[in-house]
Amino acid sequence: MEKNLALVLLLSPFVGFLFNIFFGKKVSRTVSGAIGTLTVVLSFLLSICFFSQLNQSGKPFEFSVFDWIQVSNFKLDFGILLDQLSLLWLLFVTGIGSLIHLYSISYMHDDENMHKFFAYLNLFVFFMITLVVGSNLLVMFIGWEGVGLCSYLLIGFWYKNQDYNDAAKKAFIMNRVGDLGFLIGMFIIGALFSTLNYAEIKTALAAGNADTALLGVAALCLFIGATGKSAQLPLYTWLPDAMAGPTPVSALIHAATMVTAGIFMVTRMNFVFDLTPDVQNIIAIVGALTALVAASIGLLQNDIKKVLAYSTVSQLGLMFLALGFGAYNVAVFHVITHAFFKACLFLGSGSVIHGLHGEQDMRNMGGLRKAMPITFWTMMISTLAIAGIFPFAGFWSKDEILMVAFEHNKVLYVIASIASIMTAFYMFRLMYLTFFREFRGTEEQKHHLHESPSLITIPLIILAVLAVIGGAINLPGSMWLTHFLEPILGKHEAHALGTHEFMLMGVALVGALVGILWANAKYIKQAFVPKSDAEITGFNKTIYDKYYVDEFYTFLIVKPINGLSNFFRTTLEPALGKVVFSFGSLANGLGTQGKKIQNGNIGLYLFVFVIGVCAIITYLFIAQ
Amino acid sequence: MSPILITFYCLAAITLATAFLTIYSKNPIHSAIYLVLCFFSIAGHYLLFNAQFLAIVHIIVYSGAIMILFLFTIMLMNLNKENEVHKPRITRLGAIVVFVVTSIVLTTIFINSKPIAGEYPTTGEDFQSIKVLGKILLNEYMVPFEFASILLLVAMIGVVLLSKKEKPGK
Amino acid sequence: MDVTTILLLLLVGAVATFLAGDKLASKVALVFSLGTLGVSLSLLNQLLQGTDISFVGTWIDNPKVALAFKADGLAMAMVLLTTALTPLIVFSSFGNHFNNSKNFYALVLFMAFAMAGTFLAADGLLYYIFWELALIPIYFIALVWGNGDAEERKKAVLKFFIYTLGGSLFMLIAFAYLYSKAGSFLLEDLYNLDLSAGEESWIFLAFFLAYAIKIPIIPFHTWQAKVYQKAPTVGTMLLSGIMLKMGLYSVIRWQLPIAPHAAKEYMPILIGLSIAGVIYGSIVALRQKDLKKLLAYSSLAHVGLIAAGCYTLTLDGLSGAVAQMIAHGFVIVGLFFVAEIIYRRYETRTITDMGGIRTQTPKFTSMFMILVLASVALPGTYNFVGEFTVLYSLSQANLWFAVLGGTTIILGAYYMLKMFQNVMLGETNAKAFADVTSSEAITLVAIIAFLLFFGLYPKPITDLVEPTLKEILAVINK
Amino acid sequence: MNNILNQIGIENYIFLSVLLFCIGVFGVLYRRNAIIVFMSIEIMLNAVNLLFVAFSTYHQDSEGQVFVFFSMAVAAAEVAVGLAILVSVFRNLGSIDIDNLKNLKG
Repeated sequence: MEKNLALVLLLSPFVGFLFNIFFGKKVSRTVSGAIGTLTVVLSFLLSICFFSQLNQSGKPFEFSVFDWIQVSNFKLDFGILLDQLSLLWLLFVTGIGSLIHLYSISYMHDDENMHKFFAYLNLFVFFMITLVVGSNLLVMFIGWEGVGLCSYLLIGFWYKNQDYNDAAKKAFIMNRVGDLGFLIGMFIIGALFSTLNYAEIKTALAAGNADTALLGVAALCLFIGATGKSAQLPLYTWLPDAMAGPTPVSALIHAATMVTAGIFMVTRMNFVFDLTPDVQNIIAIVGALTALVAASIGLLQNDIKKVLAYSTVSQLGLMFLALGFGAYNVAVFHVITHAFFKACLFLGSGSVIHGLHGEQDMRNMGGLRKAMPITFWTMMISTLAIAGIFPFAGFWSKDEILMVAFEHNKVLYVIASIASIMTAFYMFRLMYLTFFREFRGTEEQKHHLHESPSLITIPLIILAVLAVIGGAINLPGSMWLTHFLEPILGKHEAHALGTHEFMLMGVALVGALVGILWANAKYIKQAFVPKSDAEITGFNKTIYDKYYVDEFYTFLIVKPINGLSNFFRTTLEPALGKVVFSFGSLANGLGTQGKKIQNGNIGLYLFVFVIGVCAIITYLFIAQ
Repeated sequence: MSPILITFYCLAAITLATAFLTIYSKNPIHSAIYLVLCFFSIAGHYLLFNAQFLAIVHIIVYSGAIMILFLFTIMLMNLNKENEVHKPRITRLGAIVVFVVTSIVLTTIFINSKPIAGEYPTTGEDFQSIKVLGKILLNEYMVPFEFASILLLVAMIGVVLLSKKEKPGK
Repeated sequence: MDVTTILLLLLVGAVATFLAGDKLASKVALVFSLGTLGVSLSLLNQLLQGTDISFVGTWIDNPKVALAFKADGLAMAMVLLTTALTPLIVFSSFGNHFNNSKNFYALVLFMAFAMAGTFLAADGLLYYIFWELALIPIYFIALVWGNGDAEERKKAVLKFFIYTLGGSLFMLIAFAYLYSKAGSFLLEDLYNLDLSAGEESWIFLAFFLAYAIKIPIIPFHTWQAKVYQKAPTVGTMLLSGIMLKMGLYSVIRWQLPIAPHAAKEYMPILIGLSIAGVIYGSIVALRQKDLKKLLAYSSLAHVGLIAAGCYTLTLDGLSGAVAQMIAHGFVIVGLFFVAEIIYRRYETRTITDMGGIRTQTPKFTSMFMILVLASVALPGTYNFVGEFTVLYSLSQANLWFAVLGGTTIILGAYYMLKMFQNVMLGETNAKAFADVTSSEAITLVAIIAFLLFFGLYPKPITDLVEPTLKEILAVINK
Repeated sequence: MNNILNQIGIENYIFLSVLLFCIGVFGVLYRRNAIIVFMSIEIMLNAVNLLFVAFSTYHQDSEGQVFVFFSMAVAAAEVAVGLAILVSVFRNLGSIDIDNLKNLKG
């Protein structure tokens, strides 16, 4: 029974996918949207069931569906594991997934390929569930690659625009770079422990005698996989480009699901990372740097979704910072709160874009507060949350990350704090430019300004509420989340709330306020509006152009490979072909030359004949 | 030095000298004459071995038939002139080199191919009288013998066909 | 019933097709190829039940050549690949019109016959004869029914013919030498032969030359792209789907067990060369303008990985290689068929002339997409099973092999998606693109269904081939 | 009956035959006149025949002599055909200088 339910939980979105692919066109848009949504909701409800069951029993639920791949030293089955971590993830994946589906019914209603959109969304959720519930690394890898595929499909959903297709392709390929790392890490672990099952690896590790050097390489490779999926340095550039997709996709990918996969994986493999402190240091440093770099790029972006994208990268960096310090519970906490407010922000921005009929440039917005009050207020709440204002959800989780950082490494703490201040600044810059002061768009847009329909606003409201209260799951003192995850992550000492901690909280809060005030001063008091692209100069331009990282990659990797390809194609291939032909030419040449010997001079023939006979006789004699 | 050895040396000298002269004479007629002498001396060698049948056949076939053919041909072609142009010097030099090399190689090999016993066995059996050979030829070698005759017949027909003048326009 | 039934049926089919006349030829060929598929499936059933379906007869006394056909799991898997792909290939060509179609389809069946014979033969000379026999029909198929400029085609096909023939000649020499040692061409006798290290090296290299050209491993691949481009699609499918696998199969069946020590000695170089082929093929494919040529280079990259798997000399490597062979056989046939479908409508193979097809035919797009994804080995397709196992075996040999070989998942995604984008996506093409016909759809769906089913449940094939591979490994590690 | 070789020695015959044979070779290479070349060939044939007979005595066996007999038959046929060919060549070309016969040129 439980098995079947678990399978229903897993396959329900897949059924939705199949339905929408095969019959979506035949039924009305609302039906196809409804089916898509309901299947995810079903998964969500089942997740709740399993969650409550687990809460009572405390026993994780694991079973194997069928044998899959077999290699010499171990077998890999398609196994499902429902434990604290995977159920937690399931809850917010399917929960936020349901909300986003709901939202999409309205948002995508005018699109001719709406059924496909829902099919892809369902497939996405299906793969995400696979990723989360797998009981071994290979099943996770199915989901891992699967979400990559779905992000490709969804980012390139408006496939008539080749720029969008490029962005989709970029996302897929950059993810695959990470995937290669994941694969290699998996190979090493497989070779070391003869299994990829989490529990078995853990047992094997507990027994000791693992080659730590090799394990370190494995951990590093896995982390490379995580940088691809969770958009960390140096593989983050696909995420901002992924904004090409419809906004619900951005919400789904950036907030709830795909990008958290890397964090999920690292948390899942915590017992491996715990043994490899060097890799943990690398993770912490990469996380902090990502947070800083992405936040600084976010400062000057004008596309509303790009700002949010960089903010996501930056927040993910903070989570990795926590992971690097071994504070998995803190990272998970931030993942969850971040899912709430970031989904809300994205959906809110979608609502804005929807209201402005596709306008994404904040220079052409402004003053939407009155026209779209619900959108404004929900987004405002989420912005406060992400900026880390007491008592919103983001405050608690971010504060814990900073606290952990402060404990372990002061430099990284400073970096993270700067990133947080920047976050507060650019988020409020976004709010001010979008919702405050007067409207800067065209008259026609102004005429059509309206609040979005309820299917859009309801998810926003729910998410905003969660963004307010989300912090409750791991409040200092109760620490419910930490205790809940103890079976997986081991015991973490709860912070005693001393003066130290209060001081850090105060510093964080002040930092956030500084950021907000800075934004306020610039965009409200001075009424500053970002200049048009051509006027941006100097260092600002460098930031606005994202430090030219994309150009750098193009120059360093794409161009050489394409050049190499051209070289191979136009030069080396024909040259190799010529080498082969040269054998033919050799034969021809020999023939032409040999023809000359055949000159009909019998005297010469006789000479050669006699000498040949002599030679043969001599050879036979000697060989005897 | 036994008389037989002396005879052998004389015959050998004649053989080699006439053979050489055959090649060396400029006039083909002279060559042919020297060749006849050469063949006779070889027949002498056969006699020395007491191979009577072969000696006789040799004289009949070579000195009789073949040489006559040669002479006829030479005369038919009106070749009894000494106007043959020599081959280039390099070719002649090459010919001499090859001559020397071939001689050395063949001699070495024959001498080395089998140690030659000091004594030669004598079975006392008659193995080469005409009578014996005749029996062997017509018993054991019956079939090849017949084939030889067919060969000669074919050769004859071939020669007739070859030397027939083709009628123009046919 | 034994395996000769398959061969006989294919041969009879070829003759019957020839006699059936131009109008009926394609249908007769389809019936016979389907019949063969049925027979081989029932034979598979017998094999699984433990019946011996091998066949050994006498043929020539001096030199001693036996009419030996050995049907173990591996051979049966490859024969099934042949007999399953042949009807698909024949069926896929129903949308084309061929002059003298009776000759054409007879040659197709004859080629299937020769290839099945190659997979089954357990006698060196017999194997060699089948091996060379397979070359003749494809030569004529490519020459007579190919496309493009006739002179250029002639040149390309002749090059292919002489090149592969020349390579095989070295194999024949190796066989002659082995015969002089063993006094028999039988597989078992050759397995049991004790050779000195020097002899093994030479024999290994002679085999290698034959197989490296056929597979092809760089730098022996220069015949490939041109022939794929010039041959009719049916010919390309036969070449890439089955014939390449002849080379890979032979590596496993003949080269490695006969000269195991040399194989171990040269292993790093061979794997290195194969992986160089993976990277090289991928990079060249990036900028190809011709769809079929692009697929040809992608095929070069994939077989490079398979060859690398074979040369690891581990069970994982071999079984992964076999899985990848089968998967690649199906996927490449599907992709070439996609190219053909587009060609039927647009009469072009130049990628830049395409684009914007997706809007016009969503069904076709989905199927094409799935094939592209299978080709880049997405988990859930059979290709992933193969690629995963092969890469795993490479990582056991040396981690760097796996890293370098693994670049195929990045580069492969790059060129395939780029191709897909340029062919299918973008603004709606001005030229109308008729939706796929039902026969085209059936072919594609059959391929996709196969790939997905075994992608999730590869066990039957693994179980089928693994005993044979273990035997071969036992010979190698003797 | 006494073996004659006891007094002469087989090696003398070998030398003789070899020299004779080599003279034949020399003639073939040295002369341009096809008839003389032909004669040289006859000399070579005879050298071989002589050796056959010598070894026939050496082994006290008649087979060698039988073989010589056949060889003579063949030689007769060969000369007949060869000379006929030469005659027809002469008729067509007006010369039998072998350096002029270049129809074998490839």
